[in-house]
Amino acid sequence: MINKKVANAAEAIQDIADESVLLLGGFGLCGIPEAAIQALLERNPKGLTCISNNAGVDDFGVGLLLKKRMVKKLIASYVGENEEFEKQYKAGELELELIPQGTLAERIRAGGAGIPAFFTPAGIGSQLAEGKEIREFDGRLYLLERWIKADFALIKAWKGDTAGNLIYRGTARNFNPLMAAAGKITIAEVEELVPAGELDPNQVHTPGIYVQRIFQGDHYEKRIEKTTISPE
Amino acid sequence: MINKKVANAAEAIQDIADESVLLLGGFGLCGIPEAAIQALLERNPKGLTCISNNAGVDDFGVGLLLKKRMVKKLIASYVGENEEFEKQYKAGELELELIPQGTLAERIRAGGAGIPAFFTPAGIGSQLAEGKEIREFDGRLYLLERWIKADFALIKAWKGDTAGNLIYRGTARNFNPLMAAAGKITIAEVEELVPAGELDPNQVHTPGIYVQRIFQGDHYEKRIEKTTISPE
Amino acid sequence: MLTKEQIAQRIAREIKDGQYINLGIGIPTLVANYIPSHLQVVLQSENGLLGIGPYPKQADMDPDLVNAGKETISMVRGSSLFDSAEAFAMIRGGHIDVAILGALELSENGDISNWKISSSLIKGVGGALDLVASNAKLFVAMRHCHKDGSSKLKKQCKFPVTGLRCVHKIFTDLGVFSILPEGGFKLVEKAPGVDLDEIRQKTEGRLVIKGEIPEMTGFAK
Amino acid sequence: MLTKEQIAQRIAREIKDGQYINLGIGIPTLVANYIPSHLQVVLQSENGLLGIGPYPKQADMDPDLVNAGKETISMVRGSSLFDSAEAFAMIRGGHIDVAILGALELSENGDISNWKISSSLIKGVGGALDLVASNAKLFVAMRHCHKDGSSKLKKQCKFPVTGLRCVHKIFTDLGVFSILPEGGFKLVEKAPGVDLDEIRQKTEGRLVIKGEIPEMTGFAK
Repeated sequence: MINKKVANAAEAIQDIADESVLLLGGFGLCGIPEAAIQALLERNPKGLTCISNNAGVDDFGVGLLLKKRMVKKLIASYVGENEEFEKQYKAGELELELIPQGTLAERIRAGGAGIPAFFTPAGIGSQLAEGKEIREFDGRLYLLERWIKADFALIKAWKGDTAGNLIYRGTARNFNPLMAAAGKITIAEVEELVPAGELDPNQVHTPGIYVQRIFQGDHYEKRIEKTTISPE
Repeated sequence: MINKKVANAAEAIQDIADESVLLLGGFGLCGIPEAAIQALLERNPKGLTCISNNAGVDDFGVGLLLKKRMVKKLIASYVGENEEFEKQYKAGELELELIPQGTLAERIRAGGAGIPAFFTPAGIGSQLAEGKEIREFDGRLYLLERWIKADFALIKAWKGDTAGNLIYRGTARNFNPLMAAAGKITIAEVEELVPAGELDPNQVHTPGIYVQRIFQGDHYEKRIEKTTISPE
Repeated sequence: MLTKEQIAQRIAREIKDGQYINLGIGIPTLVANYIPSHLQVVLQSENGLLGIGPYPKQADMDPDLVNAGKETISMVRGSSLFDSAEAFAMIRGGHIDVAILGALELSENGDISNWKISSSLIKGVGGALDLVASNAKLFVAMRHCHKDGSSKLKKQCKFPVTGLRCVHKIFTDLGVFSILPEGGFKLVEKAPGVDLDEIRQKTEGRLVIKGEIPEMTGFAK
Repeated sequence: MLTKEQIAQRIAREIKDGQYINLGIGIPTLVANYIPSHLQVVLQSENGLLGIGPYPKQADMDPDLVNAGKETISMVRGSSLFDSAEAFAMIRGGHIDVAILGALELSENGDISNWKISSSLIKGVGGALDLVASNAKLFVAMRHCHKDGSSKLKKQCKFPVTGLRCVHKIFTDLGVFSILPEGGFKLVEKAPGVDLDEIRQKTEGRLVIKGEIPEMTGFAK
């Protein structure tokens, strides 16, 4: 097996440069690449294009990159939880491309799967259809959407092995597997890194072929965005 | 949870009628819906369209349906192991549509995922491109391919629960998960059926939503097509 | 006039045995609390879960288990987890039977607006456009009027449209409405204590009231 | 002239550390036996496995574990299993570095024919069309001539074409060839004991022989 292990987040992201296009896994603050984001803040590349379902919050996740003015353009489906984003966007300092969540997921999946374009019904009749090709199939209208790929994908899994195989946990899976396949260089961080051969091949969610670098993160905060509990 | 359990194969396939379009899981003889095929032989509907990666062999798998002249049309990627098929095809008694394996897989995946059409590079320059729309993206040519859906999908998994959740084993997974999503009525047979809640949600390969009926098969022959062993 | 909880209670009566349901953020999320326990239904969360359970006990709270509103949740027995592409494949592919969403506005021909972007308000689109474009039966839960008193049931949507001719039934604090094939909001039921004139007055689009309109009853206190 | 095993041995020398490789049926399958053990490479089976191991011992044979040729196999440590859509997503998406395939014929501009359908021979297409359309480096392993003695290295393919301008290197019983950008088979190495005239005579397409052509050496007995 091919060994993808690197020492730490800093080593993993050392060649992310100004103007890089990044995919960042996670939904809200769930399943985000905490350690890679932290290392990226230290490295401080500018003019990044970040593709992520959300923009994080002001002091966690992608929001940290926004706050440090490292992001030129954001491609996302929902950015409602981030005031810093709103400020920069209103000031014209940040580009935004909003994509329906399912279309975003499918465009990234297409990028990884070598499908340059596909048709989807989502967005027909809406502002987001403007300028896009519309075609009818079996009496229904669909939009043509293109694949999304990136220079780097930063993803987070629960367990991983040195061959790059990944297993996610709960709803922290979300965009991570699709992004793994759509990054030219995919950097996976895991809570537990084991030698190749210790994960059951039948339970692997992301095959190692999609992962170029893997490291075990030190400490995961896993911040909860909205605490909701049932009475005891 | 919704209970999808039915008593047996005969009950599961009782409404498969003449002229039905069927998806049949499996690669070669690996991971095929043995019990459903057996029940189908007894029910004996005619004029079926069978979509399956292979045609089985003369006395196992889809080959059994061919032999009993239940099949009008076969949609497959490779039919080389089946003499009965060749005989009927040459006599003009059977229609054949050959599709590259990856395109077949993706068309079925598209059917389940609500993508009516997509572009793929496979087949450009070949006979199989005839009559298909060709378009250039980023300097490369691609073919437009349509989704595949069916009246019924007959699939085989290793373990399943009454909610229809499925786990496959080894390379017996192959086309089964994609077909599960592309059947209007998906009939899953499993080697072991457990109550809902006994499978780890994180390890489910096919979510129960795609499965309308599930039953435990009695006895699996799991015939091996080519026995290849290393010397002791 | 119904409370948010009562709107949710009323919608819950539409749920049928064996359905897969996606609940949007806001009132739709509350519907889960009122689904009769004898019904076997499954709630999907488009961030990757089939089988949403109740909010967890404090001790069971898991940051790796949230719903589409980013709230901590639990899973019921028989759940399954998957990625975002699969979650929307389910939606787009017509596997979800019912989607319950909020809306900013509706038009009398069944168009829906449920997101907007402007210099003064940026939130995003989330999964709403995928849900309204799916084959799911679309139920809308919302207040009948905006805060300024203007009607959300319009002739045409003023906000950008999210989906065309896709709404099946509308549940507001004033009543339940269906969309007529030829266009128009057909009043199906009215909220307790609301008179028809109020509904007429607060509905900007074409309103159709035919025959006796039953009043909703039986709300849990 | 090389044996099938020797062709496989020669191709194995092209394999580089860290590559993901798809081996077709026939001679390509044999390549696995000759990959130097110090190289870390992973073999993909397009029916859903990364990490093909050797044929199993009799006692370990598992009907749920076969390769794309339907042969029983084993898995190496660090393997992963997946479905057919994912398997071809890997191929189509450019994640496989090298594909080694057989062929019926090649044209001098790098087109390949590796399937045919006619009233007298029906086999199917399998995954070959997806593999030749991927971004993988495409190595072709085949006999130099058909059984009737006619050349498989043609000006133009007579059989239906499977992929256009996709072949990187060709390994036959007579030698190793690359495809020139302007068209033509460039002889890179010749098999032991084969003289250049034989290669000239058996190559129908444009053949380019420049300078001294090294002879292959070092085959395992």
